[in-house]
Amino acid sequence: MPGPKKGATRRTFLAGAAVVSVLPLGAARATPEAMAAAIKEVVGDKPIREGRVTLDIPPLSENGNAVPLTVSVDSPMTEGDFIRAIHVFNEKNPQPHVLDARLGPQNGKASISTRIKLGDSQKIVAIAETSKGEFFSASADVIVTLAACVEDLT
Amino acid sequence: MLRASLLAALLLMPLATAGRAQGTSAGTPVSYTVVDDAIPRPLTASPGDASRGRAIVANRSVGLCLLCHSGPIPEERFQGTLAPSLGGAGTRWSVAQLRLRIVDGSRLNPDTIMPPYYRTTGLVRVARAFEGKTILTAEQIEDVVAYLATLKEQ
Amino acid sequence: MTNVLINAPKAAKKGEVIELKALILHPMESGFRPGTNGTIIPRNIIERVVATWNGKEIFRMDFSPAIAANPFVSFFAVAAESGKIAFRWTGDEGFAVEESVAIDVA
Amino acid sequence: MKVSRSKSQSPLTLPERMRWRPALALLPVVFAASFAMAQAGADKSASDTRRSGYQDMGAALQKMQDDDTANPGMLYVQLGEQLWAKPAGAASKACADCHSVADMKGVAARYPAIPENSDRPIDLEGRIQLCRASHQQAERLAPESRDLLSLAAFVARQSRGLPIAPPDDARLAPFRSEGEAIYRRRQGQLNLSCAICHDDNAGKKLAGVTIPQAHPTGYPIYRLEWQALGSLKRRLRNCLVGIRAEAYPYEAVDYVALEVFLMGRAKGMPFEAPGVRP
Repeated sequence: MPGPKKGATRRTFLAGAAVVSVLPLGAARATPEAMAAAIKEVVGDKPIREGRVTLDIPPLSENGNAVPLTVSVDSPMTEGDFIRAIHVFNEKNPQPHVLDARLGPQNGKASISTRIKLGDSQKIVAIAETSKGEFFSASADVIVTLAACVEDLT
Repeated sequence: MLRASLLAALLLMPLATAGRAQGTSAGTPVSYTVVDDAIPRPLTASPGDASRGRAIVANRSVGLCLLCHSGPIPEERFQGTLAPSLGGAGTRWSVAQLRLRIVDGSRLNPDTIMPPYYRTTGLVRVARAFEGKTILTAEQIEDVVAYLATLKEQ
Repeated sequence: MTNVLINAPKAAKKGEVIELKALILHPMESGFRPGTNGTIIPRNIIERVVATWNGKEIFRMDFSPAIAANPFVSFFAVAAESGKIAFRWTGDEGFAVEESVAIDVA
Repeated sequence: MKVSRSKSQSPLTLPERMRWRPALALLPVVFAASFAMAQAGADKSASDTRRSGYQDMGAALQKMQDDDTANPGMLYVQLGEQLWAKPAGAASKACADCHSVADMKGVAARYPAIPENSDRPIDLEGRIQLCRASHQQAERLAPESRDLLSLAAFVARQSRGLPIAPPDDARLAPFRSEGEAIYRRRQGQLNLSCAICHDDNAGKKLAGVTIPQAHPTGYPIYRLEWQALGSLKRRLRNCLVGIRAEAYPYEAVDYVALEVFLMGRAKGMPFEAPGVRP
């Protein structure tokens, strides 16, 4: 994460981990408010517009341990007009900022895929930052099926 | 008809007596008497609590009920379809009938998939952690019965 | 042992937009999960993957503990020149793995 | 290629790793047959109502299994390919010194089987252990260890798309019967049998989860719940734990009997390993 945001975001990740080691698990849950704060950390006071971003994630996941997701952004990806970053946020995981991908005109197409963990059904938000410093977003509600039987820990 | 039921009850009595002989420590079943297709007398001196019962039914690792049944517990999103809805259970069955169906449904139907919630005998290869323990305690059974009795709507 | 699978075309036309995919074996232990003894398993995650084309960065992604175990990532790149596409993953406990594939661009 | 780790765990020297790169690069090409092709080629009549767990998964997970560049099980197949060629044990022999990879085609689809000079069936992992003991003079690999699962996954991968074909061996019959008896026996504090869920109630929802018919078509599988590859034994143990039954130890013959029964029950269904399951 280049620029001044790097340290801040990194601290967010680490702070979450530190909290959990001293508090019961439930205390470290991200919340819609925590997600809003994490988004603000990336976006600042700039407006976030709907559109241009497509968030492809299955509406129902059979297991939250690996939920495939693809974020694509409508952009010519030229030197003068490209997508600089794609961020993904969630409401209920312990940390709201899931990933931060850095792109440029060399990518030709602003689309990334990965797999994320979701502890519960929740809202996912993808935000793209353009080379002009504008922000666009898309969101999706994901239902995560709870396992019927749990793994043997012994 | 009545005679047949009474006979069945009498035949089952020795089992109940055997249960009592095992003692009264936590998890060891107290004795009970089956009359017709029901257990008329509560397993505990104090009456069950319907709100505690609801929590037990809703809990996937305590009551386990919603793994197989659905029920009027809207906050639990994933409910089973293996067994009838719990909605209307309090209309379909009396408190005494509900009690036997939870305590040991196999006394009414040997092929039932309903686990025997208050039986420790005649089981095969029970995991060490659960050996000699009932799925629910007498108090929990009374709580669940009290809750199910309130479910009058289909 | 190679714990990485990179999928990229062997050859591409100049200017073509190609998809690059990578999988790496890693537990991505979140630091939020209790182990068998009830205490929290320490965090051990990959924090970042950086992809380069002939040494020049073309993509990077910072991970949080919410990235799934055995992380998968895919993205696109414009085929500019023949050479080497390299991926470098770095993370907790000094984790650093680099793997590359060759590509012919004509 | 460069591998640096503070806690280094790479037993291979650099030249060894380099040597196997070309073979690895070929992996996706060699094993390109998709599951869709396997389905089409399988010998299944219209009246056959058997379903693989694959068919009960959503499109996203089916895609994860079908795409070798996205299926996390392929990471283990790759490790298995490296182990396959690596000398092991006092005999310093590699699997590859005795077997060609092509010889492994169809092998996983017919195990468990009774090896030579024996009267008891062993499963694929057992066969690998037997080879290690008798031919490589190598120590046993721990159950569910990454090396054992990776070797099994590499061998199993060679049978992808082939119909499950248990050996026509009359000596297996008593083991199949024993496996079926276990399958139908009520067990555990919940007093349930495998058959109650997977025969009588397959397709219904246990909580939010569709109960599969329990055909072992894709083992070893990458199970998202495990976040790792695991064997059929581990999956059977999960079910036993679920019904609060005492799980058999990994070495128990009961598992092999169950596997003989289950593979017989899935006869003719296409083999999918490494499968992806929730």
